[in-house]
Amino acid sequence: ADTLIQNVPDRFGFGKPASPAQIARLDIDVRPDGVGLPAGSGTSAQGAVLFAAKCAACHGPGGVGGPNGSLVTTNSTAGKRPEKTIGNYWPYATTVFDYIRRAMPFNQPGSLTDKEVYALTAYLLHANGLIDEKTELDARLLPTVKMPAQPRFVPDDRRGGPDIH
Amino acid sequence: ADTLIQNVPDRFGFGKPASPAQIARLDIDVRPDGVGLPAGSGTSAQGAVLFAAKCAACHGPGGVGGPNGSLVTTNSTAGKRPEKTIGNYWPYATTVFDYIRRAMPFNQPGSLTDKEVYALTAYLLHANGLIDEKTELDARLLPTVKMPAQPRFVPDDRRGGPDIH
Amino acid sequence: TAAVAVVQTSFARGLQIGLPDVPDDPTKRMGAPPGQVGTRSGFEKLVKSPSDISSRSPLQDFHGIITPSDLHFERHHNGVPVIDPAKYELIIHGLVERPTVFSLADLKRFPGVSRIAFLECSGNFRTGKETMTPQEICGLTSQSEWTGVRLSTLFREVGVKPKASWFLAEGGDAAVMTRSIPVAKGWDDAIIAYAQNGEALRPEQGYPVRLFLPGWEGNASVKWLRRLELGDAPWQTREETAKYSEPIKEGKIRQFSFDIDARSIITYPAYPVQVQRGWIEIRGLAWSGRGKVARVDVSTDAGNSWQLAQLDEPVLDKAHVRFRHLWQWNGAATEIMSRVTDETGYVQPTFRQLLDARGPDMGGYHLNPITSWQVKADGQVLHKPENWR
Amino acid sequence: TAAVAVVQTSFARGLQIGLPDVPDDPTKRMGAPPGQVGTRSGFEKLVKSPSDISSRSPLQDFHGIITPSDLHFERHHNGVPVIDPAKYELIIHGLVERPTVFSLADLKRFPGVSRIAFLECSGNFRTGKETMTPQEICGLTSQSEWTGVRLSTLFREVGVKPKASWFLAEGGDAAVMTRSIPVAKGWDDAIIAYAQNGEALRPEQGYPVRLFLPGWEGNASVKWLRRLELGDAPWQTREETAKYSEPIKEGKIRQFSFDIDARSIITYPAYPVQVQRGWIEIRGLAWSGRGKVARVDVSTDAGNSWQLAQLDEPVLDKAHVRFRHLWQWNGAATEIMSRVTDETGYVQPTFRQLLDARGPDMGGYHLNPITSWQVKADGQVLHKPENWR
Ligand code: HEC
Ligand code: HEC
Ligand SMILES: [Ca+2]
Ligand SMILES: [Ca+2]
Ligand SMILES: [Ca+2]
Ligand SMILES: [Ca+2]
Ligand SMILES: [Ca+2]
Ligand SMILES: [Ca+2]
Ligand SMILES: [Co+2]
Ligand SMILES: [Co+2]
Repeated sequence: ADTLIQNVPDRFGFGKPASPAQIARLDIDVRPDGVGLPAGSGTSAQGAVLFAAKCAACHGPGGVGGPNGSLVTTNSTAGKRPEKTIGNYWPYATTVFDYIRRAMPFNQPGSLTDKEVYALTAYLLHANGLIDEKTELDARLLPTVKMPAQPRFVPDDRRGGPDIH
Repeated sequence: ADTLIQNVPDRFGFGKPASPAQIARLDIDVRPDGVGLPAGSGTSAQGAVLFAAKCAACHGPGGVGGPNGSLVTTNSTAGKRPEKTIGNYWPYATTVFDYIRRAMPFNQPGSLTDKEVYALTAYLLHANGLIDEKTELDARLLPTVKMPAQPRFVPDDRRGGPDIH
Repeated sequence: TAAVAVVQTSFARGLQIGLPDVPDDPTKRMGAPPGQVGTRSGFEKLVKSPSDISSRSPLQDFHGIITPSDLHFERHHNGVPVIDPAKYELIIHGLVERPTVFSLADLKRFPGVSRIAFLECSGNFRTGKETMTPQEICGLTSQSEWTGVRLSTLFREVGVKPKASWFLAEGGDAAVMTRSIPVAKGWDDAIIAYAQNGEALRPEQGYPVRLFLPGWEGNASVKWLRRLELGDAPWQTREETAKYSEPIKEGKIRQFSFDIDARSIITYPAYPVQVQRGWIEIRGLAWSGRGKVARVDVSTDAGNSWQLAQLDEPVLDKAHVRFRHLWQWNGAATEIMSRVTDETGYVQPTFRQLLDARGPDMGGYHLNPITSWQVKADGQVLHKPENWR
Repeated sequence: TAAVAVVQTSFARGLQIGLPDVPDDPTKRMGAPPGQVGTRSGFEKLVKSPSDISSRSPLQDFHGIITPSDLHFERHHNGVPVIDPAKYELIIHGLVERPTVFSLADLKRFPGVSRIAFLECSGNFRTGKETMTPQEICGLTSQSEWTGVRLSTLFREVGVKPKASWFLAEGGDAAVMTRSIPVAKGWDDAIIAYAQNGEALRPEQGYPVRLFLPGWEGNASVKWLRRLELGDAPWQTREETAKYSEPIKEGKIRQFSFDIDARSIITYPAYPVQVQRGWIEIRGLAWSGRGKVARVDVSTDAGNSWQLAQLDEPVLDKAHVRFRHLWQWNGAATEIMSRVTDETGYVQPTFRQLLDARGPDMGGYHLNPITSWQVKADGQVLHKPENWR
């Protein structure tokens, strides 16, 4: 059937301008360069208390084991594949903050304060040996944390054809 | 996508031979030439009694009026389109027998004996002025009944293209 | 522990409930877990409109070309029967070498075929008042993907004799529905269908097995199919004489007019919608029983000028096609309408053209006129009734 | 009178009940009258198989290419949220000229588009034992007709800035799911979908609005979409780093592998079916995220020789296709399998080929190997498990 691409206007004028306040209410994402991180800070020690109360039931004491998976790298048992954790598989530290803030605790999503998220992030980064115990984690420091897995990540370079790798 | 018509066998061998008895159980249709009509017979007088008892509630006393439509032709009221009935619209008398036997009475389908169906058919054909009151309707006579609408029926002769008639 | 609680409490498994209470912020409450069978959102109220003998699909509520199976129009002549698929049998006899009875499992073993095609009742037309929706005007058409065995495959299996020219299709419902069909359609594209939109036929559509005749008037696609008899002439059943025949000119009555004539209807905007000035995408459905839709034209000035509409892919043989036409409404009262042309060159007529061609006794079947919607200055959209009887 | 009784008693209107008692002879009992919403026959027991995080489509029970909406696979990261469509909003901001908020009604006013396309979870592969059904092996793929507004239309509406190269799509579910998507996909064929198979999206599929990225891994087609932010780099969300990335050779981890690699699977005969000697129509599904299926080959001798299968029309871009291959089984034990080639020349690999190409650390995403079924001499059909880990 022959069809004709119609004259589409530049704009239809449907929808309403989004105000800065409307955007801010939802704009919770955090980028690897730290854009999106809120004010506030937290330490591993503060995080340890929170973790034991709100997270350990699902992720194990100290973030190891637990019904919903380890978050902390341990020496892998011989012959067993190491569990993927923040320490051995996550390429960006900012993702830890972003994900915990949006999705955890699983049964009370969106319930943590920014300060609590900083503290839990500090706790998990420290438990994985990625920051110092004393670090007061904040918007400036978090993007600077070096993640061991980062250099391993590559984008898909396949473009169809016979390549199956 | 290129596809290939495969080598299909003459027969797959699925299904079972249908025995004459199996066929006879379902083979209730009646053709215009009378093939399929069963033994038995009936008169308009016998049909009148049955009709009053089993049909008139839906098709009106004498087959005129009633919530489910007239079956008998009457003089049409001036300006009103005549209701389509056996007398003015049905091209084959055999269809009356076939349809009543398979589908009526609507609330007890398949409940009539062949004799009852002959009688009801005789009643409706007589009420429509198509057979004599005394006719003992049977497999031989029914296909010979002349139906006024028969010459009006034509098959669709349109074959696409601009013809909309 | 908390972890265990997540998995075992929260919601029951199985059938998911449509409309639990609505949280202020859904991001702060765990949602319903995965289930066995989904349900329509409780916010969506899609219903067919039932009468005593049929139920019309809500065309104005549909998107795309697939009709949800539970909203496929219904037309039956004494209700939907209950048939046990384990006891189901299809018997083929008459002018055949090998009268045969097939179980449902037998039918499914044959090579199959699927195709997307519409099904329309040839009595699918109503008019008479301004406050009519597309559902009321022509809700007796729907579209599914139909799967089954080609009737030609079964014809070969039973050895249809050369002199067989018609076959009788008979249903196992309380109407024991029967229609006579030319054998040529069986060799061409008829399907003995056992599935619809990926799953078994729905009860209202002939479960477990129906005849499906692509492009032909719905009544001929006999549902709850129990028997096919091959013969050398039509049976002249009540459905193909007293019903599904249409008076035309010179006192003639046309029967066996199987093909669905090409048709289209704008389903948006349509009564009871009220539109606003500015850009409006006019949307609708177009189809032809004789082949593919070649083009759809839309008029936004009461038929004075016409513009080519766009068609969503795929444009399939004997299938509903979704058309779209972008219109900038300036707020002046007008009439909008669509007109389909099929690949045979058939152009959808106006009601007046149909009446002129078929005469004043024109019957109520196979009416496929261009349907106009009046757009009032306040944006109200109303059906433009046809002047008939 | 009797006539009144017919209409007013017999059955209740509205939702029709699936399985009343079965009459000995359905032709002798009035059936259920037309209704508002149909139901599946009570004889049909089609169910997804739910786990805590997903629910798999019963591929072995399907016919054709459309997945019934209530049997579309589910995968969500904290359940199905309840979202009031009247309060629903989509906000688009970031590198745009005009940050804008759209209501559901706003989205429906834009020019729309419908297309039939599959959606597959990139984690859609299980193996490990012989007693596995197609549903268990790869039930995380389904196909619908999706309707919505092209994302490119919204991009023009908000004025996406030239330097925008990625956008973040965010869901309004309890996982507040986020994925970074190249802007090019938005200009190409992404759809902001509000309908599925003719009706509103089902809750499990993102009601009232989801992103739909034809051919791409399902997780990226963010459901319950609440926000799009345009940016100049990916966000590196947890889903595109810790999840939905796959270890390949030399210690590398591949991410943003969006395309679904071409895949096919025989769905009949398959475990737990037992077949009989003689003619068998081998049936299955084939698809590619990179375009159209070019061909499907079937082997009935454990991969020694291959024969071209037939494809039901329509063969659509980025869509499940139904293939069929007629086979005369002589009763000897063998293995049967299918292999798809897409229009880019990609040939579905064996599991061994995948392992060789990706190395021993090969991850669990984007596994699309040829799936073999063992046909035993007694007709039992069993999965042939892959040797992995
Ligand atoms: C009730 C159970 C539960 C609780 C409590 C819980 N989590 Fe989780 N967590 C999960 C589940 C389930 C997932 C996986 C979710 C998914 O994949 O969508 C998860 C995933 C995570 C992940 C991502 C792991 C990965 O490798 O992808 C992090 C990080 C995490 N949780 C941190 C936390 C923190 C911090 C807390 C406490 C504030 C917490 N969780 C509390 C169940 C829980
Ligand atoms: C309970 C109501 C009811 C009863 C009782 C009933 N009918 Fe009917 N009849 C109908 C309905 C409804 C139709 C239309 C059915 C359809 O179109 O599918 C009909 C149609 C017919 C027709 C076809 C009319 C036409 O022009 O197409 C005939 C003939 C007929 N009935 C004869 C009978 C006879 C004879 C009896 C008694 C033995 C009978 N009916 C009892 C309801 C009834
Ligand atoms: Ca942001
Ligand atoms: Ca016969
Ligand atoms: Ca009727
Ligand atoms: Ca006709
Ligand atoms: Ca997960
Ligand atoms: Ca991927
Ligand atoms: Co490479
Ligand atoms: Co003519």
